[in-house]
Parts: sequence; structure tokens; C-alpha cells
Amino acid sequence: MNAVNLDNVAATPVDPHVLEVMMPYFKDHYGNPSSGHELGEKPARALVEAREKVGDFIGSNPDEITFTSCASESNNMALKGIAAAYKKKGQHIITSAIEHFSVLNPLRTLEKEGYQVTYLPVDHYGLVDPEQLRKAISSDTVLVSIMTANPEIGTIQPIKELAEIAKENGVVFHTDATAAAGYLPLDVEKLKVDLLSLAGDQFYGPKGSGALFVRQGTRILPLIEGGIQEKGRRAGSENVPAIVGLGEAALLAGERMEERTKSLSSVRDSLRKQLFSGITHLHLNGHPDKRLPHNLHISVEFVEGEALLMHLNNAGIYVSSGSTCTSQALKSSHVLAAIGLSPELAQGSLLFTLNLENSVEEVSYIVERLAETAEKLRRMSPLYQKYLKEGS
Amino acid sequence: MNAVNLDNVAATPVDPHVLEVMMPYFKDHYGNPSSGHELGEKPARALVEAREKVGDFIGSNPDEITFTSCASESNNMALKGIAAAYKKKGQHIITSAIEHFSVLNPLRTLEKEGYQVTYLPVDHYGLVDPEQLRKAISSDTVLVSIMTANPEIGTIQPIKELAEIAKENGVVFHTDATAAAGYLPLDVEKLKVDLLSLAGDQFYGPKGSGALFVRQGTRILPLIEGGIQEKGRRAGSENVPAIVGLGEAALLAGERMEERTKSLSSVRDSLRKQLFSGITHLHLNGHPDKRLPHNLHISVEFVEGEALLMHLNNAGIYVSSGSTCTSQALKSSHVLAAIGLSPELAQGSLLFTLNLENSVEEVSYIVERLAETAEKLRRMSPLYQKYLKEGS
Amino acid sequence: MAQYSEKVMDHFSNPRNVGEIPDADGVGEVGNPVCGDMMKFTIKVKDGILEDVKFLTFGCGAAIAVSSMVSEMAKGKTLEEALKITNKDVAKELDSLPKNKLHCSNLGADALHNAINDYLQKNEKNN
Amino acid sequence: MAQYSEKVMDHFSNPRNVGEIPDADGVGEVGNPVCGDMMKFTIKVKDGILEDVKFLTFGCGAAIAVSSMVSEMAKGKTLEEALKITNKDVAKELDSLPKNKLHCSNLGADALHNAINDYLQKNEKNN
Ligand SMILES: Cc1ncc(COP(=O)(O)O)c(C=O)c1O
Ligand SMILES: Cc1ncc(COP(=O)(O)O)c(C=O)c1O
Repeated sequence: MNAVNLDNVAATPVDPHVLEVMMPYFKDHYGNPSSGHELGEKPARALVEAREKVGDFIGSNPDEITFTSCASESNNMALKGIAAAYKKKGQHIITSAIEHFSVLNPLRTLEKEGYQVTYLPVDHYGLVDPEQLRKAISSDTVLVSIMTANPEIGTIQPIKELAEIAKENGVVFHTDATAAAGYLPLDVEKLKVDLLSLAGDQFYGPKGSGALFVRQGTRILPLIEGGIQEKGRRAGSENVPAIVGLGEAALLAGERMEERTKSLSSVRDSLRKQLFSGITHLHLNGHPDKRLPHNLHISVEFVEGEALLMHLNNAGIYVSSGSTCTSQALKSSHVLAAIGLSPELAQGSLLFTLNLENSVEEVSYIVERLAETAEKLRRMSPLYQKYLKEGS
Repeated sequence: MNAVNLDNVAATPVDPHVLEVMMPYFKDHYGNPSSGHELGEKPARALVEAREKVGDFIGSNPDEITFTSCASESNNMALKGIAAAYKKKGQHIITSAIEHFSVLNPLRTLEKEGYQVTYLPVDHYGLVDPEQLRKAISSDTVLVSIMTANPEIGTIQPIKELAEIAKENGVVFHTDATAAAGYLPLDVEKLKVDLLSLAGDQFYGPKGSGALFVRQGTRILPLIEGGIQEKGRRAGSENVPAIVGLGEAALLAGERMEERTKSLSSVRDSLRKQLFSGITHLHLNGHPDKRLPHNLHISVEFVEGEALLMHLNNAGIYVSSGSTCTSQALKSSHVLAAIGLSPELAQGSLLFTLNLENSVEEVSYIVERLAETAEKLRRMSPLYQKYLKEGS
Repeated sequence: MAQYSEKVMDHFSNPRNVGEIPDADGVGEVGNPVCGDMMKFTIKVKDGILEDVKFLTFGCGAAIAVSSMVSEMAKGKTLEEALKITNKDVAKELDSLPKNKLHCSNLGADALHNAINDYLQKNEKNN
Repeated sequence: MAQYSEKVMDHFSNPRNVGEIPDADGVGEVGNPVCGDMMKFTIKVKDGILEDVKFLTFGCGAAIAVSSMVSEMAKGKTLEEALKITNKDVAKELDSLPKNKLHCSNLGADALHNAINDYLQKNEKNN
């Protein structure tokens, strides 16, 4: 059995066709799109086309798209840029407890600068309650930022409902769609969001490619200031190959959305079913249905995640975990804490994020190996031995 | 004659070897370097190696290098990050009048936030006077930012002298080395700078690759906050192919510095000589000797730059101009204004930035075409006709 | 550099009526090199008709194309007709100009009108 | 996931002395699942010598390898010798541990010492 990669949460491979489309922009059409002469023409046209493709992908006008270098940049730009632009109107921002750190950390910085931030709790599925949002909005609120879907537990938020509440109150609404883009149909008109972040390397586009949608009429200050690239919203020589790759990846993701999500969720569902029938004492985390099609998040009771990962790694199976021990920062997942998962279960959590190469054929191999591993680790687990004795 | 590209100021092609080294990181080694399993190992190792290469390139420790997406980001991070970190110490910053907009614009924003900024003038060569820097420093000064070399007029600043003055006064010194990196030997120990910005696409590395050197012990706050990539200094999934490309380009540029600068300056010197002997009424802008080896900046009297560019473009020769009419923002160059060039001469300015593919064989072709073009445009220029009559 | 129409590129590359008419009946100048463009129109008038129109221009590609087009449009027209040529007419004849270059068409029409008015003023005095 | 030495990987993959000694002479427990690691050592003592040492561990790869290594190092040693085993000794025997995993070696040594001290306390009472 070849290696089975079920850890695509932060990286998918670049689609071969996408890479092919990017290639000429490294060497042949390397010109600066802002330059006045012929060498800049192809790159300039490529930017126009990529902007249209990304616009089509999320239902926006091309000129509402600003290209960035990653979703973290998009999020920082959105939060700091809106906060600065609307500072005189108000200094209260609302977000959720389970946002990505590229949302939470800029907000911490804004708090130090005097902004007020409300962190909405989530239920045990990871859902934000629209009524809680409504109650949290005050006359000082200028921005609400709620992610479209959570990359860890996979839970999909009721963005349209949440964005409507913000709109009713004249508050700008941002959604971090990084984990959702490519896996859910996104339409900024239907969703009624004012800003949306995404990154190409989550759906077979290149690393170093990101975008921020900013609805026309929404004021925003730039994060990276300098030249007048991106209409003055984001300085720096345009990363043409990455932008071209993002555009092509968005085109493919849009065209193949149904086919891809069907294929991903069928493998995922089969994995889920076989895991739960083949191994005892598993917990499903996140929402049973309102979840990303390629996401499965479970806890293996009585054992710790890094140890699971290491055994699976030895068997050529790559997954990730919300365990303290696997995090470089040695912190346990704030998402798992926010949904009220007990520390033991958080330690034994496993995140499967599928890519298009994963197949149902791999499922039984994965289940067998995980069953073995769980058995082996439980045999040496004091918690499991205690359970066997006491049946706690 | 094939197209002759003499407009490499904002873009060089990616070196074929550099591109080759990058390729495996798009598809095969696409894993997230921060992930715990084998798929992340190669990318993680590649980051370590690239950091060493960039460190070697500028004489710093690898862990003093933060990877960014472009020089504009490096500059924004340096200025805003140092200003925020040293805010309590003081709020005065010194820069020069001829910095890139990715230095000037963040400083304008800081001014709006209450910082004081001194813009040091330059002489008619574009040189900053160290004594003026010394006088400008006050007890409130926390940062000096002076570019290593100017991308337009090519003038090289006395960075070591300037940085020493900052050091004597306990002030942090940043240099934007974007135009210089790859064309001048840079050693942060010898130069005594505390921060240094560079971008890979200026010296045959990929677009979307930048770095900021931050001397150990210098405090700085991040611009893009989120995950703990780059030790928490710059969030966002690492753009591994770009970083690998930057590392390789830095390695090559370091190894071949002498050979490259020799070859570039010999073509440049030949171009300069033949232009001045073949065409009347030309002006050299910038410093006669203290200039980048691949830079030539002239003014063609009596005519306007865009018209020159268009005729040259038709002849397959690509250059750029500081003319108002060629700038997307329809603003004339602040650099040419700062060196006291008259508006007429600024309008007729031409910037030649050579790349390694340019050869002495191309020089006579360029000179002939430019001579023709100047002749044609002067014939219809009211300024030239007036000069012929009045000899002004 | 702006994206120009073929017509603009043609008039830029092969400008018509370049030069200065010696002993012109009217001279019109607009602009200055500081703002980037400068045009000088000279005209020859016979029986109320623009018998000859020539221009000198310091400026960008659009400025040169506009000058050339204006000179062609004006030649052979009566003074009244020529005075009615607007910047819009010029841009239209050139198959449009990039937005940030529209001011060039103003300059061209203005320079022509200045030359005609110069002629009219001189003639008034002579009468 | 941390970069582990071969020795660590070996002890992690094939841990020695896993289990719980029934009727152990001493029991030592440290940690709890909240902080990520939990170890339970049981020992059998005969003539002042650690005749048997077994462990149960809930924890990461390092925690498991440390437990295994500590059990091996302790087995056959006198109580005094075993009490002198430090976290540094354990890490050294494992050909070093990643920095952010060094605390695991503390836990292993502590759990063993707790088991020994438990034995000593019980024995004191019996005497
Ligand atoms: C001196 C200098 N600084 C900064 C920049 C901005 O570089 P980038 O486009 O990589 O952001 C440039 C670009 O030409 C430059 O010449
Ligand atoms: C929801 C979400 N937001 C933001 C990010 C940051 O993305 P990037 O690494 O492109 O900055 C991630 C990355 O996984 C994510 O899942």
C-alpha cells in the first residue's frame, strides 16, 4: 500500500493542469504586469483573467477581488483594514471562539489598541447561534467576522443568517472561507457577506495564493502599502504565476464542485462508517451533517493523539491531531475546548482531511491500522485499564 | 533582432536552475512543513536550507531571516513592526526623500497615527548626507530607514556610515536592499544594519518571494498575525516553492556576484558610452560611479518619455521612464524631483535596467533605434524647434 | 504605457501635418512641459477656410496622435466648423482614448481653437 | 510531530515492560490526561533490588519511550541506585529528546521514584 495522505487541511497538491497553466509565467512571461511595454501585456492579461475566474467562483465582480499571499494575509487585511477604516464609527468587533488564529490574533492586537471584541461561544457541534449574534451587536459594532466552515471539526456555519443580521444592523460582515472554498458553493450575493477570505492551496491551487473579496462600497485600508498594484489595496509586484494558478484552481473547483464533493464525501462516509463499526470507544466531533465533505474528526478514547499519529505514520497513513503534544506550540486546540470536548478526548483526537486521490479502497487499510494502533496503545493506557476494571 | 529587454527593474526571469529546484515542491513535496508526519519532512528541511542560503547571502544567522511574500511586505513589516515595538521609547522616524513607496506610504500612515517622520533630502546625485542624518536624530528617534540603492537612478548610499551613526545613537537602522540584493555584496555585519529587506524576483528568483532580516535582539511586532510559522513573526502557510527558489537564487547570486556584476556593468558602460557619443543632448542622472552595475538612467532633452518608449517598443526594445505619462498614477517620479531634475528632463527620462541576457551586441541596435526615435520626436517638438532658433 | 487603439498608434507612428507654417495666419499654443504636454498649432487661412494646419507637440503618444488627428480634421474646414470640433469628436475619431489620456484630446482642440482665435483677433485689428 | 532519535522510535514502537504488576510492592502515578501525559509504574522489590518494573502510559511518543526506557534502566538496580536516575540520564540513554519533550523524561523518573517511595513508605509502616 502506498502512503495514504489524509492530512490535507493545510495543503493540497497543485493540480497538474493548474501547474501547467502557471509555468509560462515563471520564465517566458515574467514581465511586470504594470510595465508599459509588450513584455507586461501577457502577465497583465493573465491577471485580468484570473480576477474574473476568482470573481466567478464566488459570485463577485472581478474588481472586488484583491489578490494576497495567503489566507492569513487576507484575514489580517480584512480585520485591521476594516477596523481602521471604520474607527470613527465604532470600535466593537464580534467574532466566534473557534476562528483561525489569523483572525483571533489580529483581534487580540486590536484589543490592545483599544477595540472591544466579543467572542461568541459555539454549541457542542461548533455552531454559532444567530440570536446570540443579534444580542451582541451594539451601536458601537462595526464588524462581524465568522468563518464559513471550521477546518478542524468541519462544522459549517449558517453564514447567510448571520450576515443578514449584521446587514440589518448596518454592520460589515467578514467570513473566513479558507476551509470552505472549493468544498461548498460560495456566492457572496446569496450569502450577503461584505468580505470573504480564501487561499488557493486549500483546493489544488498553489501555495502563496490568496484573495480577499471586498464588496464595492465597503471602505478598507491596506495592510501592505506601497505601489498601486491591486488598485492601491495591496502593494508588491504581483505574484503572477500564483495568481494565475489561483484563478485556474478556482475555475476547476467551480466547474467540478458537485463531482468533487460527491467523491470526497462518499470516501469520508465510508471511512466514518467502517471506523465506528470496527473500533470501539470512538467519538465523532463536529456536526453530523453540517460539515465539510472531506472532513472527519474523531476522538479515540483512552489514548493520546501523537502516539496514534506516529504508529499511523509508520504505516504510511498521514493524519493530524488536536492533541497538545502534536502542536508545535504545545497548546491544545481552542476549537475542541470551545465545543466542550473533555481534555482526554481532545488529546485523543484525530483529524482526517481527504484529498481527491483518496479512495474507498484505502478505507479498510486505514481502519485496520487504526484498530491495531488503538488496541496497542490502549493496552498500555492506565485510563483504559482503569475503565476495564471500573467501567467508568 | 529579437526583443531586447532593458526593463528589469521590477522583474527578472526565474533562472532555469532555480525553477528546476522549485518544481518538486509544487506537487510531490506539497506537504505542510509544520505537519507532524513524513509528508512535511522534505518541505521542512527545504525551509531550513533556504534560510541558511539567504542567511549566508547577507551574512546573517539563518534564524534572523523571516520569509515574506515580497519586498513591500518586508518594508511594511519592518517599519510598522519596529514603530509598534518601540512606541514607548519614541515616535520619531528618519528616512530619505527617494525611498520606494513601500517605505514612504507606511510612513505616511504612521504620521497619521501620530509619529513624526523626517525625510532627509538628497544631493543631485541622489546621495544622503551622513551629517544631515546625525543632525536629524533626536532623543525621540527610534528608527532610520534608508535604501541601499535606488532602483531608478541607481545611486548607492553610504549605508555603513549611515548605520554607524544610528548605532552610535542607539537607533534601529533598516535598509531596503531590494534594488541592491544580487548586485552588490551585502553583509549585515559589515554594514551594521539591524533590518534589511529583499525580494527574490529582482535577482532571478521567483515572484512572491521576499525576506526580512531582523538582527537578534531587535524587537519587532508581526504584520501578518496568526499561526506560529516563521517563529510567530509571519503567519500563513509557508510558500515552500517560492522560499526554495529564493534560497537557490540567493546561493547563485552570492556565488556569481563578481562575474555577474562584471558582465552587467560592461554592457551598461558600453551602452552609456555609445549613447552619449551617438546622440546629442543627453543627460546622465544619478551618480557617475556609485551606481548599480545594471542601471543606466538618462534624460533625452526636448522629448517626452512615453513617446520614446512607444517607438522603442515598436522596435522590440523595452525600457521604462519616469515620465508622468507612463506612470499609472500619472505622477512624475518623486526621485527625479528630489535630485532636482527639471520637469522637462524628468519627462524625457529613460531607465535602462539590464539583465544577464543583455549583450554588447545589442548595444549598437539600441543606440541606432534611440537616435532615430529622438530625431523623429525632436523634429516635432516645439521645445527643440525653439532651441534651434534661440539656442536656449 | 496605455493601451491604444490602432488608429491612435497609426497617428502616433505616422503623424500628419508635422511642422510649423512660416508666416502663419494664426498661432495657438497650450500646455507646458511641466504638466507633460505642450502643443503649438499654426494655420493658414484662405477665404474663411483652413487651407493648411501644422503642429508641433512635446508629449506622450496620445498627445501626438491627437495633434495629428486634429490637424487632419481641421484642414479644409471653415473656421466656424473647425471651432466646433470638440475633444469628444477627436477622441471618437481616434476610436477612443484611454481614460487617463482624455485630457490630451482637450489640449488638441484647445490649441487649434487658440490658433483660429489668434487669426480672428489679428484680422479684427486689421479691419 | 517531533523529530525523534532511533532509540526513541525503537522504545516507542516496541515498548519494554508494559503492564501492571498484580500485588505490586510499590505504585507510582504522575500526570493526568488534562496535561497530556499520565504514567503509572508498578514495582516488585526483592532484597532491596528492583526485581520487576512495569508501566502504563497515556501520552505521546516521547512519554511512552521514556516510560519504557526508565523501566529498563531501573530493573535489576538497587532502590538507592534507581532513586538516583535523573531525567537527564533518561534523555541521554534515549540519545536525546526534542526540547519541547524534555518534560516527559521528568515524568518518567518521577513516576519511578514515586513507586519506590511508595514501597519505602509501606515498608516503614510495616516495620
Ligand atoms: C527599492 C525597492 N523597494 C521595494 C520594492 C518593492 O518590491 P516588491 O514588488 O517585491 O514588493 C521595489 C520594487 O521594485 C524596489 O525597487
Ligand atoms: C479557516 C482558515 N483560515 C485561515 C487559514 C490560514 O491560511 P494560510 O495558511 O493560507 O494563511 C487556514 C489554514 O489552514 C484556515 O483553515
